[in-house]
Amino acid sequence: MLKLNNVSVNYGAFTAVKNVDIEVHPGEIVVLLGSNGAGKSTTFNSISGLNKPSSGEILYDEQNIVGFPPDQIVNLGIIQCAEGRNLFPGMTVQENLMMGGYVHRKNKIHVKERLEEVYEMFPILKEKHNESAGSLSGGQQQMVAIGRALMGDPQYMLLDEPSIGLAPLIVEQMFAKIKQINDGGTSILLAEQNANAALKIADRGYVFENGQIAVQGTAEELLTNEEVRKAYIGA
Amino acid sequence: MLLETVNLTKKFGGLTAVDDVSFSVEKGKINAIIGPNGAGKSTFFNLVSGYYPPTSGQVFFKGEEITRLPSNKIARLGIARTFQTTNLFERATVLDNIIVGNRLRTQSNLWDAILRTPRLKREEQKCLDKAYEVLDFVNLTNHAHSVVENLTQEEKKRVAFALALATEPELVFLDEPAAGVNPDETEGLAELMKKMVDHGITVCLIEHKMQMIMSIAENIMVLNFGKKIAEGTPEDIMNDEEVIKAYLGGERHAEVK
Amino acid sequence: MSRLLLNKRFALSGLLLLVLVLPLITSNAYMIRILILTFIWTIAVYGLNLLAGYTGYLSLAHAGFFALGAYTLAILTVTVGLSYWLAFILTLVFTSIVGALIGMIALRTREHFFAIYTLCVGYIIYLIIYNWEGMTGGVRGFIGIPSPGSIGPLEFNSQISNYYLVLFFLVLTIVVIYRIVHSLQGRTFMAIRNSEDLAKTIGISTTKNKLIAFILSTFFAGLAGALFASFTRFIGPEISNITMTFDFLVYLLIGGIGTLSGPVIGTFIIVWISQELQFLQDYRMLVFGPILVILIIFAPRGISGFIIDWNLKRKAKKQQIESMKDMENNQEVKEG
Amino acid sequence: MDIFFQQLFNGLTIGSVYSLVALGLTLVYGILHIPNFAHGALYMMGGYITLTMMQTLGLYYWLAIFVSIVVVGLIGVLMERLVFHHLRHAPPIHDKIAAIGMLLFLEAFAHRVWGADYLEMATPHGQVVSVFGITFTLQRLIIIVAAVLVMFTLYLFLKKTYMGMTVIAMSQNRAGANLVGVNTNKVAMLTFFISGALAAIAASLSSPINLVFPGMGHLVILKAFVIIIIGGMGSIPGAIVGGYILGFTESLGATYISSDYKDIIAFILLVLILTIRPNGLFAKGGQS
Amino acid sequence: ACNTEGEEGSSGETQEVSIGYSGPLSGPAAYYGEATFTGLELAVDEINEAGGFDVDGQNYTIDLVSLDDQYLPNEAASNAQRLVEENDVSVVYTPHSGGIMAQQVLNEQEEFMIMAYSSEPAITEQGNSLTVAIPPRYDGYIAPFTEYAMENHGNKIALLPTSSQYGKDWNERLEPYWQEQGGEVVFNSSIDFNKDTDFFTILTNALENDPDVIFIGGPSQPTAKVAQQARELGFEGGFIIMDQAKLDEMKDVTGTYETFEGSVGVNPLQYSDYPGTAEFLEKYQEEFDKVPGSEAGFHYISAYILVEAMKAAGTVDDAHAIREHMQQGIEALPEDKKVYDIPGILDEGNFDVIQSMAVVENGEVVPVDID
Ligand SMILES: Nc1ncnc2c1ncn2[C@@H]1O[C@H](COP(=O)(O)OP(=O)(O)OP(=O)(O)O)[C@@H](O)[C@H]1O
Ligand SMILES: Nc1ncnc2c1ncn2[C@@H]1O[C@H](COP(=O)(O)OP(=O)(O)OP(=O)(O)O)[C@@H](O)[C@H]1O
Ligand SMILES: [Mg+2]
Ligand SMILES: [Mg+2]
Repeated sequence: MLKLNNVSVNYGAFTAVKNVDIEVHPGEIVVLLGSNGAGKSTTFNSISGLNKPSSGEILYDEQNIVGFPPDQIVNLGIIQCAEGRNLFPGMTVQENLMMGGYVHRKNKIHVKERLEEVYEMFPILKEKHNESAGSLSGGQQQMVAIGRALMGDPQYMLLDEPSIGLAPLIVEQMFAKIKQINDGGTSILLAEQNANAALKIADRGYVFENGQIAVQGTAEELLTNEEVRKAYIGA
Repeated sequence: MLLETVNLTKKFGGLTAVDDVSFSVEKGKINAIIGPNGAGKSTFFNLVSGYYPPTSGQVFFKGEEITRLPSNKIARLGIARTFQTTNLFERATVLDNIIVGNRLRTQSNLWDAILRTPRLKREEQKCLDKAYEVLDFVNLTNHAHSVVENLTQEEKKRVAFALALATEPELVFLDEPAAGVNPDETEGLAELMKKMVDHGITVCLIEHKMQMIMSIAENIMVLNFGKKIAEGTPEDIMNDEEVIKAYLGGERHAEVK
Repeated sequence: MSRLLLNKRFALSGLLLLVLVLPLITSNAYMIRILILTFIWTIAVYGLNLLAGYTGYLSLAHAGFFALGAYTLAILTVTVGLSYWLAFILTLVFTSIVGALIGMIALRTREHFFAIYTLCVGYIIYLIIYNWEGMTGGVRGFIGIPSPGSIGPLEFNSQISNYYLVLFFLVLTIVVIYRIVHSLQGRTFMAIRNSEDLAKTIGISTTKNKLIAFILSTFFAGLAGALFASFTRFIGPEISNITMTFDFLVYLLIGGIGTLSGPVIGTFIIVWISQELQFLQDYRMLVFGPILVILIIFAPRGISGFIIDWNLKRKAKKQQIESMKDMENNQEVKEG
Repeated sequence: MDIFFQQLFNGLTIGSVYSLVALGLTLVYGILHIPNFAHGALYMMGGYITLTMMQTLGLYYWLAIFVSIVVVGLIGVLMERLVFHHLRHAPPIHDKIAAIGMLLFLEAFAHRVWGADYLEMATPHGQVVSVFGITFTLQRLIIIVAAVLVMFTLYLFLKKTYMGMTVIAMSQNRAGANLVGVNTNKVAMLTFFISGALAAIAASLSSPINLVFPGMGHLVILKAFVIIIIGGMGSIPGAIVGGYILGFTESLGATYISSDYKDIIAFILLVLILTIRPNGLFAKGGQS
Repeated sequence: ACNTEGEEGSSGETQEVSIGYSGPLSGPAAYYGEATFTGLELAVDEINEAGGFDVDGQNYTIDLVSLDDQYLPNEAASNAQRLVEENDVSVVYTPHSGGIMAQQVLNEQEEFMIMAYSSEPAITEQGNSLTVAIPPRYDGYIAPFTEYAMENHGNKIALLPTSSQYGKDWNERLEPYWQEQGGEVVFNSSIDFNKDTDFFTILTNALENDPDVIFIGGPSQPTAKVAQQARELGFEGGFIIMDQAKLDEMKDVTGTYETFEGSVGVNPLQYSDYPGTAEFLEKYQEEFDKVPGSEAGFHYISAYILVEAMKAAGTVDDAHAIREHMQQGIEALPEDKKVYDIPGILDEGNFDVIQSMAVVENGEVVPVDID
């Protein structure tokens, strides 16, 4: 399982994340709620090794992975689909997805299969497989990003606000896919603004407020929690 | 009718991103463009704001044709826009980002700068006042001197608004202003847009957040595969079968009701 | 802030005073010569800074325009036989015009492409000077350029008088640049540097303003060139060589690109270092190269950039402390 | 008539050298966005090391070249580790200056170690061949063939292998590459190694027709830079075609227009190309 | 430059007189800078080891101060001024015309003498009163070279020297003379050794007009390459080799004199037999273990002439006096230092060097006297 023991992250003098404890058990979908700048992405990035916690430990199956370089963490099976997508704009959609399969590059057949699965999941990408990713629309790019993460078939997948800029219909499908991915055995840590949709598929959730965990509990608990409703579900 | 497009079309190689769209932005209202990803919304913005030249069709602003005008000329006519991704000068302060926004309304040139003419002094003061005015409008006055890179998403969006407003536009195009902004902050942005309209600025936005759109927009156009599939009031749109099929989807439809 | 500005003023006037009286203190003609040259380079570097630093377009043709200024003055005074100051004015006009013409085409390209485009232009200027013996003297160089002509009672054939003349132009340059940068025009340049697309959408004519910046840069390059020609009174094609452009770049970057004090600081320090390293003989570059690299890595925004950041940090700290204090006070209030 | 073909051949020879140098640059410039003005110094080191191997260790030409490839490749890696790595977040102009610093250093270094004189590199392939009125030495034939081979391999590497794709991916989004499990440091080092190796090859092949001396890098570096831009940054075919275009313009320009002004002719042509195609011949989408 | 005056003669113990040098010690032209400087260095060391020299009763040793100018005129001028200010030199050696001309702008008012190693006519034609041009006037070679080449090969010549100033000057004299002698110039261009990687192109064009003779020149090694490639392209005539290039150094590149069969050029120092040559060669060899070129030789001899001139002038720091006593200096030059034969100095300030040439026949260098 993936476990954060009172992790803190600083940017210079400013502390973006303070003493956070998070657990993701195998097979779970766990959602991180929180307004902008609450510290979700920062948390994700320190799990992925993109920035280093100033204190605390991140355990993956009892092994502290703090200080591991990003590529090693990906190889362990923790793959992030980052906010802002981080695509390779000049490369074609297909090449982007292929890159997602980088960790399995030795096993060409496997990569091919994954590619087909991704195309199945996002048919539009198959249509555009030869376009440069940069020319895709915002939403299409988001799909490429998720597809790319899937290519590495992760044990734990970190999804940072996957629904940003997606059409409602697509959002629905997106969450359905996430569920589907999860049913496929991948544990998922999900950062979302769209608490409503997210909690519908999640098992448990944490609510971030300026860098700290304000509320946590099962999806039901959170869905029924008044403040949470007010702040993150509106209506 | 402030801005009008006639059979506007944009092709990228084989793909037709915007396909024969005729749409008119109504003065003094909040107009919205919705549609699935890749429907051509942003491209549509890029066309009317002179960022891309259209493949065919025309654009009229207050009756006069502005098709193929360079974007800076269009801005001068009173059309402002924000980008789907904010591209501000991250290392500078909010104020420094915004002062230049009113540049297009000033005359002073190099010589004024070198000779420090009264005109320059006057106009610089004008730009400064304008900057504070718009900052106050989007209530970021307290952040005037903070460096942009330390702002949150939502604050950055407001700065982008402010910059657009500093050009003294009659019409602003906002590309997904509320993307990546949480519900209660979204409310705030919605209020801000209403406020603009109250101040006589016509708004046209792209958004995927239906609750917001449905609550503030008065006139909505729906694009799908570059084609206009519907136009009308929120009610019309929400009950339009094709729109539901192409975009809203069943559940969401129910929920907003 | 105001305090900072104050002692900045103070420092500046102090510096100015120093350079003003320097020739009276020292009689070391070599030192004066180096100073004069440093002033001249600095003027050129300011031109580069306006374009590369404030507008975001790195021109590698700068030495080309510097040489253009120098040779134009030489040709107008010697070959054509015009009076010095007339030739001087014409030189500035001419370089600016050439700048405008080249700018119009070159500015269609961006980033790396612009850099290399101007690199080619600079190299072509070099080749022309090198090959067009009839006009430029080719490799042999151009001999017998006159010192600046006298203006009324002022004569400029002694080194000291040249010193003050060049100093005058340097101060003038700094004032002009300062005013440009701290004006709407300057902000316009910076808006373009930040994001050309955004600049366009807020109604700035990027084409026009980029061209202005380019012409300005060539103007100052030409000015420096003209002063150089009439000070050294002998010029060779190597002043148009790309290595010269690189020298300018080094001065600018080490000093701090996109800062006002950068060009002065950078030029002085680098010229000084390379003169000091003379005793190393042919080991010189063995030391100078690494120094350059280290400076770039550890002071990426140049020396003045370094100082600015440091000031900002200090201020930020102060603010933090103050705000903390406030909080404490508030709490006390509450508690009390 | 056969002077025309002779000159085509000459253009081909010199063009091949340009292309080889340009390729090394395209990798680091087009792909890592580092304008490595020190590439000329790598080229120079390539010449000297091959020469030293032949003279002091008495190695056979090709063996010496192999050693040189490895050594210069490593120097390239060193550059990346010690300098460019620390500048990866800085704008390209910083790399330019840092590169100049290293250029100055390496030239001074060569000057100290090997002296300032021109040195001769003897090739075992000096034989003069003459067919259909075209005269050339075996060495020149080797240059042309080798160039083609190297280019082809490199092209395959970048387009057809995962490693190659990784290099390109990283150039477009370092964080993105990280997120898919690429060790970006390794890739950067690899790129610099290849670049250095290419410089070594180019120098070792061309030295026998010229000489080895501290300034030899200047002969090619400027042109190589222009070439990769003309070709469209990071475009392998661009670098190749650009190299040949320049080679031919020089040889034919010298023949049919003026040999004193051949450089001007070449550069004006390059400027014209850029004027018509501001993003280079093989400009890719999403450029500028 | 007048600190020493006060003490002159008064104190018995040795004083130092500084002599300046500014040349390309780094950068592309460093090989040339070294060639010139080493000659000077050798002479100065000898003089000092021999206990210096006396100028009316006062004994002096030489402090040779060298500064790098990377072949840049402006730097050379700065260096000169620095040497005057900080080392009180009254003599500055500079081995490139650009630097010399830049220095001539100020040498008369700063009162230092330029020991100029450049055969660029302009530097003395200017009428600068404090300039001494060391190397021989190359125009002496034009006639004999032409004569030999025409006799042995024919009268069609292709001109392909280095594109440096020196090369151009040679061309300007050689071309008209060749034509006067009834010769024909079939190709006239120049090679820039700082820009060209390969000489096949230009040679192809030159040989297209099948010349009997090719005029080449520049630094020895690249010049040798030109000759070699001309042979590869099937050229069988002879070369006229500009004096900057030395046959012996050229041979080091091609490994044999055969490449230059039938060529005419200056007689390499190592084959000439002036009184001082042998000893100089030997000393230079053991000091820098390589064969000296004429740059070294001329700097060596000039240093001794300078010292003699100082003696004759009775001063070490009055540049004018020293310049005026150059002739005496030359006459007083000890036999064993005569690396070259220099009977005197011309009015404009050029050393009047007796030139010697050599031709390559049957793979051998054969010295030939110029009559
Ligand atoms: N590179 C950085 N340097 C300095 N501060 C940063 C940096 N990245 C993030 N921050 C700050 O850290 C805090 C947390 O940022 P983070 O991106 O983790 O929030 P978030 O929950 O992901 O917000 P969003 O919903 O907008 O993605 C914010 O205040 C942000 O301004
Ligand atoms: N510069 C371009 N070159 C090629 N194709 C492009 C370009 N810009 C957009 N497209 C294509 O045009 C279509 C419309 O893109 P656009 O960005 O307008 O979609 P959108 O409606 O804004 O979608 P989203 O809501 O996801 O932002 C997409 O299929 C996209 O791939
Ligand atoms: Mg985030
Ligand atoms: Mg969009």
